[in-house]
Amino acid sequence: MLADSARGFLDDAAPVSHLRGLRDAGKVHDPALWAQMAEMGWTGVLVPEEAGGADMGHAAAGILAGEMGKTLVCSPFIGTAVIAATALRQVANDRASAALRGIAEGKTIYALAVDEGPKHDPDAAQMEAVADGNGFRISGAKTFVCDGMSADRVLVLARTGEGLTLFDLPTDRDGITRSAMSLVDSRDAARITFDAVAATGDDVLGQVDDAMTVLRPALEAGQAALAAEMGGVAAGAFAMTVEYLKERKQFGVPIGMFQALQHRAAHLWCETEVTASAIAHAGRKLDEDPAQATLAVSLAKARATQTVTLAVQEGVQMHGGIGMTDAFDMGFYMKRARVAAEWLGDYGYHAAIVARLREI
Amino acid sequence: MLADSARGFLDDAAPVSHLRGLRDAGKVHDPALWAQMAEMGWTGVLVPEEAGGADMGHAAAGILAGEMGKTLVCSPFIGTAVIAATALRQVANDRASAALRGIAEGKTIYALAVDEGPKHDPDAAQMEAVADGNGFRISGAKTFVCDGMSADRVLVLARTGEGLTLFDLPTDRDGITRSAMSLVDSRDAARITFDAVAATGDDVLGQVDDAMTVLRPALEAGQAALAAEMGGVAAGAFAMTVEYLKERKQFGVPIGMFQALQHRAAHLWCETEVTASAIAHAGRKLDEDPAQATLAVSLAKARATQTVTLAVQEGVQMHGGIGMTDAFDMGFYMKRARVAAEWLGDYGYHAAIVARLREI
Amino acid sequence: MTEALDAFRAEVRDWLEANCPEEMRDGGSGEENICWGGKRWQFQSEAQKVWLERMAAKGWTVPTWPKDYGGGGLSRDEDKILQSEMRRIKARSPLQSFGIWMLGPALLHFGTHEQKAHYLPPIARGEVRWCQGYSEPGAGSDLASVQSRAEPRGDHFVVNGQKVWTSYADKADWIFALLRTDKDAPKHKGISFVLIDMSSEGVSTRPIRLISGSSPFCETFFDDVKVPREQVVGEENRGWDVAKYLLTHEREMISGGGGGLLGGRGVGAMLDGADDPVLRAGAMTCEIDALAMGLTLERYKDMAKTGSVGDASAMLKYYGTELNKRRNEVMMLAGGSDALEWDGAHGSLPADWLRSKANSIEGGTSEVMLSIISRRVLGLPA
Amino acid sequence: MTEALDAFRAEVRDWLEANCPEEMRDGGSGEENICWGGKRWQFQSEAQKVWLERMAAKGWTVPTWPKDYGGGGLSRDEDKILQSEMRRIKARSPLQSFGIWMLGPALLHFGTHEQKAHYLPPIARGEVRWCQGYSEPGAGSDLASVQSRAEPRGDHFVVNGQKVWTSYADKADWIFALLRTDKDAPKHKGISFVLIDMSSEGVSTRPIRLISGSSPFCETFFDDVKVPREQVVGEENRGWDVAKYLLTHEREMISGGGGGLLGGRGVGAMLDGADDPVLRAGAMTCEIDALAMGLTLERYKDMAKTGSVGDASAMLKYYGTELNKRRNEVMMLAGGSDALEWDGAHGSLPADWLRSKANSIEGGTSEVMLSIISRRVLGLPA
Repeated sequence: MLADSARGFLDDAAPVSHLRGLRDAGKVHDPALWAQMAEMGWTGVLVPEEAGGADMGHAAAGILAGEMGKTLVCSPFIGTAVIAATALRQVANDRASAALRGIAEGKTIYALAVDEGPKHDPDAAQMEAVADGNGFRISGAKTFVCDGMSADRVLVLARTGEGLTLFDLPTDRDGITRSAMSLVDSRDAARITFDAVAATGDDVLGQVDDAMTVLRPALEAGQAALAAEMGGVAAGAFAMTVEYLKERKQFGVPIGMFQALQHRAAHLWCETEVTASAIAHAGRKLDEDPAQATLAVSLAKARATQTVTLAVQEGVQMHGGIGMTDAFDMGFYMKRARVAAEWLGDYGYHAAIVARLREI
Repeated sequence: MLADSARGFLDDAAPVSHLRGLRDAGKVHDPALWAQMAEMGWTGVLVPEEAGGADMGHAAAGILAGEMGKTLVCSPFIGTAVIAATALRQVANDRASAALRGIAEGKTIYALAVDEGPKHDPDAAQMEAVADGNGFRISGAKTFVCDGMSADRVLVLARTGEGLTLFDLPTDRDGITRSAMSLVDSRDAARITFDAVAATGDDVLGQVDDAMTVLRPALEAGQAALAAEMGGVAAGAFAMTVEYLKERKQFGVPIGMFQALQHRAAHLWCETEVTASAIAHAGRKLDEDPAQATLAVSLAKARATQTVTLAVQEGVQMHGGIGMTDAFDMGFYMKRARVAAEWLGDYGYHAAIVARLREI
Repeated sequence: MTEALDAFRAEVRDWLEANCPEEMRDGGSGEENICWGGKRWQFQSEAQKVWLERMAAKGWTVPTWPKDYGGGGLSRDEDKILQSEMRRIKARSPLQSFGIWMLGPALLHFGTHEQKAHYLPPIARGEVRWCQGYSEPGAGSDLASVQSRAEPRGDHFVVNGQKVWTSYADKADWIFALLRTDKDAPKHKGISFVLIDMSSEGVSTRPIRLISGSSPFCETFFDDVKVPREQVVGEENRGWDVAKYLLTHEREMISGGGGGLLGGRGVGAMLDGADDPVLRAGAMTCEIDALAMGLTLERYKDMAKTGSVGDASAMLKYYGTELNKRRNEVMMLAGGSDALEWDGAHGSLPADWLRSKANSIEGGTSEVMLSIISRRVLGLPA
Repeated sequence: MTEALDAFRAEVRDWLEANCPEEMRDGGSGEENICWGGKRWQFQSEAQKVWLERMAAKGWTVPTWPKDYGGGGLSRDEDKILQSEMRRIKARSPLQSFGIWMLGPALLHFGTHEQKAHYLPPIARGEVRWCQGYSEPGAGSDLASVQSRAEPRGDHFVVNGQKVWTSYADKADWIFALLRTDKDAPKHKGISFVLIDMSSEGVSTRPIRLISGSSPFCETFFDDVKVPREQVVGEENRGWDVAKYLLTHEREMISGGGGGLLGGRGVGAMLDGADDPVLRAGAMTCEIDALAMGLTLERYKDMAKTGSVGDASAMLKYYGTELNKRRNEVMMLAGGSDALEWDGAHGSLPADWLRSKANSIEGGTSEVMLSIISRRVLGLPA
């Protein structure tokens, strides 16, 4: 039901042409769309009711992300409504509560600044926040900060005396400089440099030297939602492809009559079905037993990465030349799939987690 | 030409039914077949002319091994005529010369005892040859010694004071105990235990503490020939499969009319073609520039392993139920492919060598 | 509703506590622990016999079959409770058979009351063991190309022909077979689903050896076998309907065993210390896919509760069996030369590996499954 | 024979030494260094111009074409020597064009003496640039489903229709196109291979943007274009023969660029420190396959010397392009988020990666190649 109503809205408000329009206009964010999402309660999907949210849980967030994936909806949903909201609700104080309210109301866009190198590896963050009086001075650079240009606030992971600390900073704080990354998927990403940025204890989310208590659940929530989005991307690309196989004629018959393509399409469908199970399970597990959800989440992200990659590759190949043209939408699916494959940990990153937990 | 004459002989003397006959009789070696190979000069393919050999080179040895692979010919060709002969000809002394003559004449069967664990890793050999007076006492165990039960002599790698040393011992030396391994491919393999086996300086092949000068070329020659054999196994399985696709009817038409099978068969053929290039190149390189042949050899063994695995898997699947029956030959191909995949280094072992040499 | 189920759970728990012999609580599910039943069945132990008798008396060897036909008359939810309580105490399955999995569902759906009353109770009690006779030499995936004939001669048929891949035919009491009863009709229209007593004159069997070694499969020969005509299930010449119905059952059954995990099977230990990225990546990917497949089986079971998964079950068969083949390849690779030896350090692994290659052939090949998905799930043109 | 070749080698070496400008000895082979020629060509440098003129004067822009038609009249062995001597001093190719690769071979095989004498020398001298007009919107792999018409009207045709995927149509002087000259004949029998001056009235082009960005591809439109009837190559309505002949050429050409290695392209450095077995295994396997593919290209070139590789060339196209796609995937994965940025740390890698997806579509899809292999190499029934 949630899926159907989301689909109804998105087909109208954000079909693929919406992303194309943003790209052609040189934009990476549509405030009007975001406002509508807030109005429907989507931005507050993980915000507690007392902070003005709908608190529908991770399975529901995954359903929304999946529907967004189907038409490549461009919004800061995962970074803000999933990751930041999950991080903030780990912290029981008024500031966090106010921040959650800002998310639910669609007033605050958050971005997550964790990566420093080309591969996701939060535990290896090197950027330093040096103690300075009662506060810190943060210096260094983050990359691949998704939604970083549109963000009002940014969650920043930095190394402190005994460990890692998560800071929640406004993007207009002195010493913060953002530069846009021109990513293949035409969505918002930034490099952010921190030049002796001042932070106080109030800017710390959770405890000093203990970022992961807050960040781990947030990352896992984001990974699960991203997996769901990728499941949607795969489904969208697959649906286009099957449609094309039925319509397109070559050598006098629909190309869907060629058995080699039939079997490849059928195999791809099997992959999407198996991945759908992993995605649904991750959302459920985050709702029911969040402390034990790591395996489920990494399983979903790994499977989704593999499946969406196959789906877009087969999508382009089966469409032939038309699939290669910018005028056709399939390329957008391929590009989003690649970016999503890297974000929050690639296949190998999550495979390693599965292997560790399964003692392989 | 060599290939054709070999084929002519083998189709008559050693079709797959020859291996089946040996297996059903509980045998792993056919002395009569080996004698014929000696007569044709095959056992001396790498033996210098002055020691009674034909000295045809590694490319020729590969051609012979390839033809043997096509009908799964069961013989100690690689261990004796390729590996031992190559090792012995690195050593310029009368004993080695006499040993080479024994190989060329078909009188001596050699086996290589290198592996100690489930994976090929000669550099990690731990079995010790402890200095004892003027000689050594060798104690320990070797496994997966191919042709070990039929062998008259065995090349044994053992750790000595400063490094590894290669010994050339008769299998009836006191303290040597052999037990047959019942391998899936129905061919000869043994576990060999060494219980304080006495060895003298005369038993050392090459220099003490420097096994690899002699062993490395021998291993590479063996790996190239084994790759060639696997190429033959793949070709044999593929030929049977294509034949079956043309003959076998289902749903009223030859199954080779089904496009999904056509494309898989065509893909498999491409793999066999690409692998054939790597195999031929390895033989040529060993003949022309043996000191620089490592990359070529590992490339061939890696490709051959991958290709033959696909060929037998597709072979069984495309044959359907009949391919699963012992009465049909395809299973023998699958079993030999698996054993050959492991022998002298599996895909990963050789891929790592390629990666190192290519700086990946 | 929930209260009634809670009460049922308590009742089941008490009954199992009182009636399941200690020896049957070891979770043993290997081939050697299965009780297949049948006229010639030799019980492994008194406990195995007692366990079967007690369960059969409750109708719990076939919990969801109607009580009239030897079943337990349980609802789906009750059955789920029974299964979970049995798992809780690691109780062995009291009885397994093709009669339960295959013929039972077919008879319940297509049989007459007389047939059900006659054939089902002995299956439930483990007194009669059945085997299936579908495939024929040369037919392969084309199950409808049945050549074995059942010629009507008044009140009986005369059956001639040959079946292949009949599991345990040499141990079974009866066989259900597809036979051509009208040789002039179109391929799918002249087949009947016939029940035959294996002790009839003219029936003989011969075991088939597989590449993995000896196997439960046999060839079964019919040489002028006389079969009463009332032993047809469903309408004469409409046997293909029964066959299709059963194929879906078989598909789900085979896939149920598919997948399987590496983690629990000691591959971790086999891989330990291996820094080969090829092997490690293969094992990781296989484990990921197996975990996801396990979740998919659960999801499909849940879906089946509210309706039929229908042709999508072809996915379970296809993916599960292909995955099982991959898993065996990974294990063989991890085992190295130790795994090349029959009954060596890794026990039955080499035979299991070879046997797994049949998974994607038996019960409908992977190619047939993909074609089913392509046409009936995706709606691609045939 | 060998002596003659040795003498030829010495002669070539001396000539190159004397005539190849220093600036042309940098091995530059990137798109930006190619000399395509044509009426509107702007030489990058005086050296590029001089180099073309000198080589054209020797006939060495097309070394194996007959001297009468502007070629060098070299034997295969002599050509090999010329190429190797050019490689030795890292000489750039003086001229590349579809005229050389495609139209030339077609004219040499199917053209009249007059056509050869008229069209070939300007190609050899780089004075006329050609493009090809095969594909049409909606035709895809089915190249013979040509809809664009050339209607005979006395001594000329009137051409109407649209071509797509015409590389550099906006820069070319002439186009060779497949056009339907008999709309009532069976699909393959009513097509002609026609040469058209792009400056004719009614010819227009429009560039195509790809998912990887701007591209050399265009759409080309014909609107009542008048074309003299003698501009047909081969027989009228037998253009499919010419097209088939050229497809083999194109296949070999495209595959020639396929494969490619990771080792030399800095992936080693990209992977450095990555202990991800999935990435590492993927890179290893890709490199292994690329090395083997390189050896295969050499082997096939050797085979081509003693005869034609014929339809087996479909393998080179299929395997080379699929491999190139894989290689790009590995590099993107190794590059991580740095490789997601257009013109970022890894330069054109993201565009190259996306562009590589077309490799297995253009010049005959992978599926068409596999069908060719299946039928013509393996002899499986069509």
